[in-house]
Amino acid sequence: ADTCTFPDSPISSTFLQAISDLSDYVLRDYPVDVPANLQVDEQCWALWHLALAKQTLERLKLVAGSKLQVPLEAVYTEVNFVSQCINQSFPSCLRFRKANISHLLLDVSSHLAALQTLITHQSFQPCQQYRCQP
Amino acid sequence: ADTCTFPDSPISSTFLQAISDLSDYVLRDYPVDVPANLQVDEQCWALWHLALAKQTLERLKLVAGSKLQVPLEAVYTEVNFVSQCINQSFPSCLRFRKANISHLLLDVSSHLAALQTLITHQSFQPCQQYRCQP
Amino acid sequence: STANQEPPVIKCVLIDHKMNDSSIRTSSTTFMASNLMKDLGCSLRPESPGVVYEAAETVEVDIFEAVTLQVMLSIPGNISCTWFFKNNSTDCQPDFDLQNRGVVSIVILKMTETQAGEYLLSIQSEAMNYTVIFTVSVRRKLRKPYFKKLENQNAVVCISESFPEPEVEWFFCSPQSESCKKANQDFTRKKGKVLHELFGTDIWCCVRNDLGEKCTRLFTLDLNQNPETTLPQLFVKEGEPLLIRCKAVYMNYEFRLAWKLEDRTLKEGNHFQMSAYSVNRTMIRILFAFVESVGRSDTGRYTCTSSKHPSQSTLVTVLEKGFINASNSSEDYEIDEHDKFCFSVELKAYPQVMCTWTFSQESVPCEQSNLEDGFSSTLEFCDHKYRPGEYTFHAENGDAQFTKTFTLHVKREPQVKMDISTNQASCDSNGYPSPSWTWKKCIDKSPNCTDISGGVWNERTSGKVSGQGTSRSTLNLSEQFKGFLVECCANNSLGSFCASKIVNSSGSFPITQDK
Amino acid sequence: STANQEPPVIKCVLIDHKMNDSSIRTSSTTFMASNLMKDLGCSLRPESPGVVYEAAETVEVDIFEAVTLQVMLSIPGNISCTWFFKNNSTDCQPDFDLQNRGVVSIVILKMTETQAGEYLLSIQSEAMNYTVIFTVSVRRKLRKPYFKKLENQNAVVCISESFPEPEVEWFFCSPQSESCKKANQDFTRKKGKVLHELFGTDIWCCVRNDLGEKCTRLFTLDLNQNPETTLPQLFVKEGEPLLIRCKAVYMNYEFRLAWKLEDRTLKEGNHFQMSAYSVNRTMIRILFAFVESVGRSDTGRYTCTSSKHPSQSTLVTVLEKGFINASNSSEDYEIDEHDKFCFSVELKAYPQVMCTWTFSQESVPCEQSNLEDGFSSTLEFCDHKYRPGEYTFHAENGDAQFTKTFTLHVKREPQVKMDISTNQASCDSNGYPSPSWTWKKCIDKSPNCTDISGGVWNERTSGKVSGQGTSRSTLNLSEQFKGFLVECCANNSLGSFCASKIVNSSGSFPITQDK
Repeated sequence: ADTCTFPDSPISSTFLQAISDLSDYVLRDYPVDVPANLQVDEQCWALWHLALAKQTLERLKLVAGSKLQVPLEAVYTEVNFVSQCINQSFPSCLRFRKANISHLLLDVSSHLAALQTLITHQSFQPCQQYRCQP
Repeated sequence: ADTCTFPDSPISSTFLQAISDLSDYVLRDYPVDVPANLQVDEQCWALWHLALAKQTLERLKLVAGSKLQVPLEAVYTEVNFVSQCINQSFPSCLRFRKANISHLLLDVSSHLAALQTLITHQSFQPCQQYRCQP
Repeated sequence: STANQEPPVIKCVLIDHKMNDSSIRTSSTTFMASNLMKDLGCSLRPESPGVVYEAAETVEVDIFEAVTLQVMLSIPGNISCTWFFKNNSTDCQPDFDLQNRGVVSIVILKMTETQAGEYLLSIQSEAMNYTVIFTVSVRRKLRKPYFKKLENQNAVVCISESFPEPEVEWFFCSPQSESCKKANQDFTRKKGKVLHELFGTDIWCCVRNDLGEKCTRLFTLDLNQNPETTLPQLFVKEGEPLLIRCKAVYMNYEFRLAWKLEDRTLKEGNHFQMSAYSVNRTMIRILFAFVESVGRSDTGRYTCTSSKHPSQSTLVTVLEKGFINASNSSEDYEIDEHDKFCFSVELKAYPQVMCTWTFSQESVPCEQSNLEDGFSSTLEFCDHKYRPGEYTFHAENGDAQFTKTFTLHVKREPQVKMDISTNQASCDSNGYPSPSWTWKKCIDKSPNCTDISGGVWNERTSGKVSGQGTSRSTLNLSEQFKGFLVECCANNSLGSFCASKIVNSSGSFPITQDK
Repeated sequence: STANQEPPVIKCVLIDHKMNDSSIRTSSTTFMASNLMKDLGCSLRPESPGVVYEAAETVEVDIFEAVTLQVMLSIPGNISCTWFFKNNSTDCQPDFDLQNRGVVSIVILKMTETQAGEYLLSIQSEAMNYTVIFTVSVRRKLRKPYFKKLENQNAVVCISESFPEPEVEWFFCSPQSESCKKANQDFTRKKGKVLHELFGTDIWCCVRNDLGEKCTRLFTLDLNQNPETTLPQLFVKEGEPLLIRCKAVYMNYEFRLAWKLEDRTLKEGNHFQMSAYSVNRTMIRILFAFVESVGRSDTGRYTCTSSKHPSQSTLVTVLEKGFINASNSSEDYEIDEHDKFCFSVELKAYPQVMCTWTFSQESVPCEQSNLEDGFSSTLEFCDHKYRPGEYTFHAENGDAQFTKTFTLHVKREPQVKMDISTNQASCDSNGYPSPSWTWKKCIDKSPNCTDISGGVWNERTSGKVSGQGTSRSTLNLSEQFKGFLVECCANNSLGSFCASKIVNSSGSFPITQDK
């Protein structure tokens, strides 16, 4: 089956709550890497960002205090579905910049909101490979 | 009265618990500034570090999520007494280096433990001014 | 002048524009009113200055109801009148019926607490002036809560037309159980009308005012539980809203829920879905089916299907009017004094009934157990204190009434009391079942007695409580009994009791002993 | 051979090396033992194969106690013997008393559950072989818990020498109150013997086994509360540990606490301090005073002083032995049948008493209220059901005993019963206070009667319950009474009751009526 189609919506109705819970627990200016030169692509923009955010969340789990694990895991679960479609590591052409964790969390919620109505109606086959802006 | 003597011990018996509670809430590799070239001084080493740590904790309060405020305030209260003696900003000669917040918290608990038995027996008058290692 | 003329008889009437419940709920404000007229029994208030009429009792009006207070004069003639309510007055335009008699009325469009109070109508006619006083109050009631989807949000609101305004509280466990009420508050209950957290396994809404508390469960088909053996049934009255929930949990997000009515899928606006991730990536999906105000066409079998769970369904029946179904045949019971016994009535009803048990003019409200399926319940009454007699069960729910009578007999040993007059000896016993009698003639202090057959007649006197009277046996004392000892024995299934006396000229003394 | 010789009489004895409580607590293991001897009443077990002796009842031994089981033979001569316990056997070395009679004993150094079971001693002498069987079990008891500082940590341990091993639980509110027991668990209680969180306002330790539950409060002087009007008193028995807490909260850390005994500061090792910051920089300081095992010198007034709070003190009295102080004068009470009345005893005791109320051989344990100050309490008994007679209160606490008797009179109307024999008429009445009697002679059916003074004697017969017997008055019936009606009247403060009969040749019939 095409692993980049989602006939049943993987986006819950409560992801906003999960993200806001996590932001209660963090130091907002904790520095994270966010992609700087992803190609602007209407179809794949959100999914690429979510896939990279998922990798960052995975790394955070290694340095998070015990009280942070549960809220962190909750947000991780909300974006977990992307690796069904995008599961290879990012290409060398991709460059990153530093950003605050609070910005990352805001991006994640806006991308999920954007996908919420489309996710079940289209295939994200073309997004399996990241594409960089030269 | 000499604001650098502490006839009644300001160091509680539960500061270890407060610090360990806070570390449950943080991302351990959150970068903080720690003094790099303080003069090695048996009497003032601990108090200087606690004073600078207190300023860092003050700054963290501005970026902390709501669930972080209480544990952060608890550790802040444990070191609050130092500004009774050291209350001017650090001198220009002082240089800082980056460290993880987990190291900062470890330092705070070891300095408090070191001071616990001495604090009521000596004056920390000479420590009112920071002194840098050239 | 006609000052001392006889004050006219007037008629006061309450017109209740009985909006059936649904009309309140339709967005339109048209009255689908069917008028109910009720005579308020206005009568002259004795020894009050001037001519004052007063309604027999306070006029009780349902919250939000529309009513008209109307006074009809009995003598023709021109009149002028003014209504006084909470120290502001409005002139009123009297109408005149065919016989030119004045008809004065005032309309209360929507009954609320501010409309409650004393209404005073002062009427001036050529003959005399008189006043009519009504006291109007909002009827106190507590209606079972029901659910509606909140207009533009994924949330449910719990509504109950009750007065005074009830306290509304959501429970995430069954409020009857002790553990639920006592449990740690923040997980098991939430105050307020609107609920957003709709993923709970068991969701109840309770409303409480000084009349008591009523709770309703949010009907849910849980696809992870094996379905009930019998097809669950739901009753809704025309115009009322319908809201049912389907809930399923799966190991990941890859499953879908859908509602079907009979075999067609529900119209777009009649369902909304929510989902949430739970521990280790499992997902809970809930799918609501809802109808603002049900009509006949909404009747039928609602089935919730899932791509990964066996489907379940419920039968929704839209009723024009409520009903009470139970067997009203009267029943008799015979019990011992130490049997554990309770009267019980099985009934199916919608909406929920109010019921009472009555015994010798004393009636007691019956315990309502919050019925799981919403309409069938067993009402029990055990507090009969072994008093024999007639017990009546009465139930009503605004649309239907139901009455059933029980007769209770309590088996009792037939204690005996004997009285002797000059020519008769009579024995009384209150035993049950009513005892049979035997008489004997004995010589005082000697064991040999002979049975008496003739000259005896028995009768039953019904006690103050029907069904358990006393029974009496009387023996004619002819000459042959003088000086002898006569003994009467009453026996029934519980035992036999006797009393005996010596028949002699100057009366005799009772020797009663247990045989 | 001497096979059919009479089996010797043997004597079994339990020697309880009664270590007074303190000895267990001294780190040294020397026995400060005073031996208590108890005859175990060994007797021949009928129709059992061979000669078998058995102790009269199970030997109950306190947990950790040291005891010796000893068997003394009555006939001299050489013997060999072996002890069998839980299928392992140990040979025993018999001693011989002056008359060369064998004495066999086995020592249980520290009684624990593993030591409990059946001990079997088999003895071979020239004459015959015989066995002696003891069943030994640990005595079940529940001791009020007490506190000790944990050796090398700032923590307190809650100890109770009870069997079976009790469940130990700390409460941060008073365990009697319903709200405390039901409240949200994680803030109000903590299972386990050791407590580190010592900043709570009210700290209690409760121990529970199948015998029940006992609780003790950690004695605390709270410098932020205004001190109790009376100086709080604490009693401790010699050898027991003492642990008292002083607690104070101040707006910042700049204050100091110190304990003083009379006017000298406590020795270094006898106190430890803890502190914690609380909301907005306030600090709580707690200072414990403790003594491992109190001696006479630890008696005195302990005062906790603070640089920023008024000081408070408590009087600690070290006792050699426990005591029970109460007035043991017996008390009499006279009540009406509907007075609300309870017996009550005020007592001061240490350690806490076990007490019972006894009425006509039936005794009931008295309700122990957990006494705030640890030693004074009021014991009440209301369940007398208005039965007149003697009630005894008995209390003991291992060191002292106390008994007090109450007599209860219940006022009752003097009902009268009259009996007539050929030459005497006697009347009985059970009223209280015991009634006075009057006799009259009347002509049947006519009102005028004359008082009878001579020929009457009264007596009191004590009923089965002392203090409320019946009283009887008897009249000699001489000739002059024939054909007359005699009437006796008993009267006391509640009323006067009479009975009368006609004195005639063939006996007479009682006419009793209420005057």
